[in-house]
Amino acid sequence: MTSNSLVYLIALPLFGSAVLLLAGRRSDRWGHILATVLSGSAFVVGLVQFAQMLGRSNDQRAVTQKLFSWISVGTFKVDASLMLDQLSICFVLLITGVGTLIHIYSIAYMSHDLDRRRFFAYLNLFIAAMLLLVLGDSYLNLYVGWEGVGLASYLLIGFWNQKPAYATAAKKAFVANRVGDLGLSLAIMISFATMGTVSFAGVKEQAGHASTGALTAIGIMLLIAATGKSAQFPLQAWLGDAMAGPTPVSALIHAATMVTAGVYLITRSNFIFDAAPTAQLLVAIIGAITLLFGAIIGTAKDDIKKALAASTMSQIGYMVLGAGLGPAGYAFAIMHLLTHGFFKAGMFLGAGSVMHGMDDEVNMRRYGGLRKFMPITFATFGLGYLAIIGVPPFAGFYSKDKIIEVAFNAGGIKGITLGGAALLGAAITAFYMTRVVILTFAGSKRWDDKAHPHESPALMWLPMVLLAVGSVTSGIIFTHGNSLQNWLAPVVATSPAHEGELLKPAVVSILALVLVLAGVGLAIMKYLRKPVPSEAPTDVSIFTRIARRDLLQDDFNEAVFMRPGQKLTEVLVATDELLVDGAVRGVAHITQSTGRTLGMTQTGFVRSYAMWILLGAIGLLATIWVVTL
Amino acid sequence: MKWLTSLMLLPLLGAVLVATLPKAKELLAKQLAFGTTLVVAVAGIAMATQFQRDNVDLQFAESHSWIPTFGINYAVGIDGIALVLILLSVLLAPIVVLAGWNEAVGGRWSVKGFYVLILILETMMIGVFAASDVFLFYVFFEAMLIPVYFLIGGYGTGARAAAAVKFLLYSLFGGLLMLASIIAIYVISGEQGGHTFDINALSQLRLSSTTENLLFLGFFIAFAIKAPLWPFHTWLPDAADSATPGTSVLLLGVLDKVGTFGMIRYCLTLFPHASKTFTPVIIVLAVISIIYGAFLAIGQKDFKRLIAFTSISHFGFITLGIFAMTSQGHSGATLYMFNHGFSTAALFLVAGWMASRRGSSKIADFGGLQRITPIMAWAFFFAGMSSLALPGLSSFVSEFLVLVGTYTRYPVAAVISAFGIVLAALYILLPIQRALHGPTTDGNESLTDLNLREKIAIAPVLAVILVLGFYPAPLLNVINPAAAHSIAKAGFSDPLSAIDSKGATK
Amino acid sequence: MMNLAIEVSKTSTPESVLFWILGPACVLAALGMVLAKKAVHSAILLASVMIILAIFYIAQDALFLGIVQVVVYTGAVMMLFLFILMLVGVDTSDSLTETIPFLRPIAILSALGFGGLLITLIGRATLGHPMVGLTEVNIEGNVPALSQLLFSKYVWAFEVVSALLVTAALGAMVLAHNHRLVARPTQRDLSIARFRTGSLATAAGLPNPGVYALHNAVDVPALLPDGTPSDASISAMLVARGDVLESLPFQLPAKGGDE
Amino acid sequence: MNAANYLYVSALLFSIGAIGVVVRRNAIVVFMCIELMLNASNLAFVTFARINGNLDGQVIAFFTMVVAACEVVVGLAIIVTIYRSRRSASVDDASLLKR
Repeated sequence: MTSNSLVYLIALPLFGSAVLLLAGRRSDRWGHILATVLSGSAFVVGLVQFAQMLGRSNDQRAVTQKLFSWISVGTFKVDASLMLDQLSICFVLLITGVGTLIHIYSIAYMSHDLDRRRFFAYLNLFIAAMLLLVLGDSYLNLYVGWEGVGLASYLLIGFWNQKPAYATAAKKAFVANRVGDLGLSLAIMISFATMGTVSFAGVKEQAGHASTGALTAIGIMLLIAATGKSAQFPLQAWLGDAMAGPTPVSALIHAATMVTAGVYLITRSNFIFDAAPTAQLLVAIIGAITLLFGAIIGTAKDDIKKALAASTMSQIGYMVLGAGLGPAGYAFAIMHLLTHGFFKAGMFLGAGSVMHGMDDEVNMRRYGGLRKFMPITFATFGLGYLAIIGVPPFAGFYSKDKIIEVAFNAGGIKGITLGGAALLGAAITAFYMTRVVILTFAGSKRWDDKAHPHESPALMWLPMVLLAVGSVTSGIIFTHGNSLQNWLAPVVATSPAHEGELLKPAVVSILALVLVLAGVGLAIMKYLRKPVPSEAPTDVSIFTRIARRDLLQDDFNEAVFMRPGQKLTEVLVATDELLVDGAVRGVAHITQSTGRTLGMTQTGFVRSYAMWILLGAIGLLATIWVVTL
Repeated sequence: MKWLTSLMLLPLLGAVLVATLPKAKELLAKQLAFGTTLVVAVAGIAMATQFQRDNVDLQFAESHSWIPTFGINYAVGIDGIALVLILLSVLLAPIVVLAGWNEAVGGRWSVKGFYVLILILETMMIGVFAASDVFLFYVFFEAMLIPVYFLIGGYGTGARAAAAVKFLLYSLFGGLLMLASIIAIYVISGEQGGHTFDINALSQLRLSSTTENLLFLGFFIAFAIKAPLWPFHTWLPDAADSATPGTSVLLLGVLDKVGTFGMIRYCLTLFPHASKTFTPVIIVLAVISIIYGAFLAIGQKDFKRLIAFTSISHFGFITLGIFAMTSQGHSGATLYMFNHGFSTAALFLVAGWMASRRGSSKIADFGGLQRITPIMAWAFFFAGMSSLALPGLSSFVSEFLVLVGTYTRYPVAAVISAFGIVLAALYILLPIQRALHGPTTDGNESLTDLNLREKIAIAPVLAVILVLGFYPAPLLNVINPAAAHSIAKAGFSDPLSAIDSKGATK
Repeated sequence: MMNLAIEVSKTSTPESVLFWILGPACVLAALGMVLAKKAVHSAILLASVMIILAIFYIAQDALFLGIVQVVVYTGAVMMLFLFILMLVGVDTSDSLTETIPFLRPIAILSALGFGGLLITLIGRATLGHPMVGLTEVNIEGNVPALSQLLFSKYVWAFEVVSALLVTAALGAMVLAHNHRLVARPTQRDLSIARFRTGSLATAAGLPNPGVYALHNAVDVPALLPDGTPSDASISAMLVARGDVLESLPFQLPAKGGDE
Repeated sequence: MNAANYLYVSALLFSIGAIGVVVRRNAIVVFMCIELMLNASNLAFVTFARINGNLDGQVIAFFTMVVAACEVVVGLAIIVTIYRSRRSASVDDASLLKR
């Protein structure tokens, strides 16, 4: 099937971004409205596409649109071509839907910022790039969107770049993402070299013929790409700093959409991972490590946004784990991605709402008892909270429990380890999320009298409410009659491996719930029963300190990459100056000194010149003498 | 119609006109120079429309006997690769004149002298790409040095005299090595049926492998100095540091391309076997250039030197693409030459504006320009993104083609070079963070944003970068047949993908 | 290699006598020229070398050249040398200490080597034919034969050489012309200089020599009012020549008015 | 006697002249030595004319004389000029060729 309207999905927000950036200050008054309207129109286009798709039979649902031939050299042929299938449409609706809500939210949230227009331009640019990412029909098209969202993320993290720390955070995010991009570009190169094509369809077709080694290499490269974009171990360090951006950005880019691109990439490349078990196992391991890593960091953070960021990292760890479990897990990874999109975006917006009412204070130890002042925020945040810790029947329960269950059923030690990690993660998640809720909304007030907490305007709480509705209902919708699984079936092979089931779904659910309750209970004991100091206590165990330092991720990067890199740069600069250029200058110096030495024979005495002439004549004669001998 | 000769004569005519103006009429000299370059640009585009894409022979060919005693002809003719580079030259020239409207003021000589030199240089740039007679090429190759020498030495800043001499001596050294090779190949051609300098005739010679290797080295070292490839690069940062931004644009954007162009046109065509022999060495040098240039760019404290080192890294990519001997590599390298011209032009012009406003090109002297001069900051950011090959901008297409093309034949080199992608992010984002972001530092509060003239100058550059990023087909269509032809002439063909080759063996 | 002896037929006996007398004399004179301390001696010895060469020319059937050698070289050129010597100072002689290190031994050694190489080369050379002699060519006389060549084959060179001569003459004139390095001092400058530099005693001018009836007075110093003779009143040239007379003998006896 | 003997004399005179040019410092004597060298070559020319039986050698010797005369005129004028400004005829004093 082909369609002519796919391009509008991207073109609408791109147009908005271009208009706002080129028009400059002239569009200050109406820019945010234009951007929101365009984002909303893209959502409508997405809905129309979705409706049309529903009307077609299962194997007719994917549509494509070829725009033009982008790069064509020899056998390397890449079209600028879009493809909307069952997987993409999930993302399209998530991106445009949540994106539009966040546009609306931002109108109010950013109303006092002089550069609001620029903010909306970046948001629109992000929407366009993200849509290109999920709509591209080849790895190279995806790559354009992939780096495009990186750019938008960079611009938005550094939106207030007059603060040096924020500018550094933006740069850090871009560079970490570039390391991931390196993986993606290498994956593309390998796939072209082995399969002669870089389109999804082409690679899917050829994957069966390629060697396992090549496929494993591609898979690992794709995994590196995913770790960069989705803040997975070991490229996770940028996400916490990325909270420097305005809160709506954190909600949209660093919670709901962009950071999940890695999961999209792995799911989209299911045909590669299914054929390369080693790479697939690595994906699952990375997911398991990250979900624990993020969860542990989450327990130690006092900054509400950073705590949520750690939670995001951890939740994406679940998704990656799910995607790493193969056909059994893809659908649940995507399901968790979608539900997470709702509840995490909602919680971030809630956090933004809290900050809005608290004069941009982010330290949760200075909150407390806010539920009375911000009832709507509390309610929506609370629903999101229930969803993330996995309380039935909220969304997280369905998606997360499924992943845990599939992990356990992966078989053998692998299953037990991965499942155990996921289960442990669930408990920790319950603990730190409860901590967040308690510190923020419950307990006694710890803010000083200068703050006047108040509920946010309707433009802000309306999106929060809508997202909260999503957090409550989406799980039920997606699992009802395995709807999402069936929907995705043509794209990702979904074959729930029921044989050799280790634990029954019910057992997993109960286990998880028990652990979640334990986590919640522990948090209540620790933070609700005891007064919370408004300054973070310093006499804490070494583990807490390490957790507060983000498990030394920055220290590690600085010690292993940054400082040796700086040293290397210095050494190379000195080498270039002294050795390479020094060699050149040395030649010049030798020439000069030779000239000076030879110049000493030029005494200026005419008689010595005569002497040289005489010697020359002798030389000539001697030559003749010898030659005629 | 004799397109190429006309194209070469036009700027020369302009130069004569400007030269006859009285010294005091500076504005008129500028306008006349700008007008001339604009006319040449239009003529160049008109010529491009007449170009037949799928014809791999040299087009618009002319040949007149010049020095019959030695069989030297004034022979010109272009293929797709040369066409693209001529287009680059004629398009950049008016932009340089317009962007550097005031950069000749304060030079050692008169303002009109600057424009006379620029126009003469334009003639030579066209000539060097158009020449199809090896001797004529050599003449243009060396003669080009003269205007550049005076442009650096007469109108530059800082240690301009030293930089100009260093540039001249470096280039002359390479040029003389090449001259020795040219004479040798001329003599050999005399032994094998008639003295000639015609490139097509010379490529038919039968050479012993030792001779071929030596002659190849003579040409290659000249081009490696020009391109600059590590370790022949040290003249470039000094020259770029001292030259005016406009001169630097022409120097890095166009002149250095003569090196990489020469590798394709002369090294591969005349000495296919030696090219094959030396490929591993050259690939290693190219990879070193990429990584080394990037690291040094990160370590620079001055905008102009930084851009110079980024160029060294990019030239590494171009050389890598050429010697990967795949159609993707070749097309990518040629496209890269064009794109690098534009992205470096954008970087240098904006950096030049920043430096002339601030009175310094030290990165540390800037800070928080984003708030003070948003448009200038945006232009720099945009140019920087192009330099780090952001997808959607033109450099990405070429860089990726080079990497893909290299990977199919030399995976290790491609993988190492790919790390240049990460380093590029660092060397672009670090100066952006220091100069554009953060709080506004002392001395920057009163900087003015781009004026209308500067906006008009930079807009087409940025537009070209953006449009070619999404739609490189107009250039690729012209380049592809020529690139494929040059690979075929060098005796290579694209490696089959692993699966296809498996199928072939079955 | 081939036989290197020059196959030239013997010359006449008188000529060999002439050669064996004048040859060594010529070489000795040349050596003397180089070794002589005084330039004038060198010039005279060179002149004698040239005369001997003129005789050799005539002996070798080059009558015209021999005459020209005597007239132009020994006559004109050597006179020019002597003239310049007089101008520069006949008495100036070289100091014998060498200022440039090792120059003298190197020069002597290399000149010996040069001569040795040249002579051995001549000894080995061969023309491949016997000596022809000029009898046939000079059948109408040496001068007509030479002029035939000069005005036919070598006429272009001849004309060029004449232009060269004219140019050389002009050049010599230009060079010898005295360029004034500073402006010519005016009378005012001279009088200022007199008052500034000299003593006031001489500022008014030097005293005139004495005028006495008994002798040409220019060579007799004048008597100052106190009765002493003043050397300043006569030309220094006369003093140098020793042509100065005592003033006292010409002094009139003092009138003894007071006695 | 052999006509080549004249050539030997010529060689000797030439070498002696060469020594003089290098060793002597009085410019006028140096000039005389140069004249001696020219004369030596003239002798060789005349001798070769005789050996070869044509007058070309003599013509060349004639031209040499003319050129030598020109040279002497100009050279001596230069010596006079130098002497006038430096009060010396030593060639070592005129070492202005260096810088």
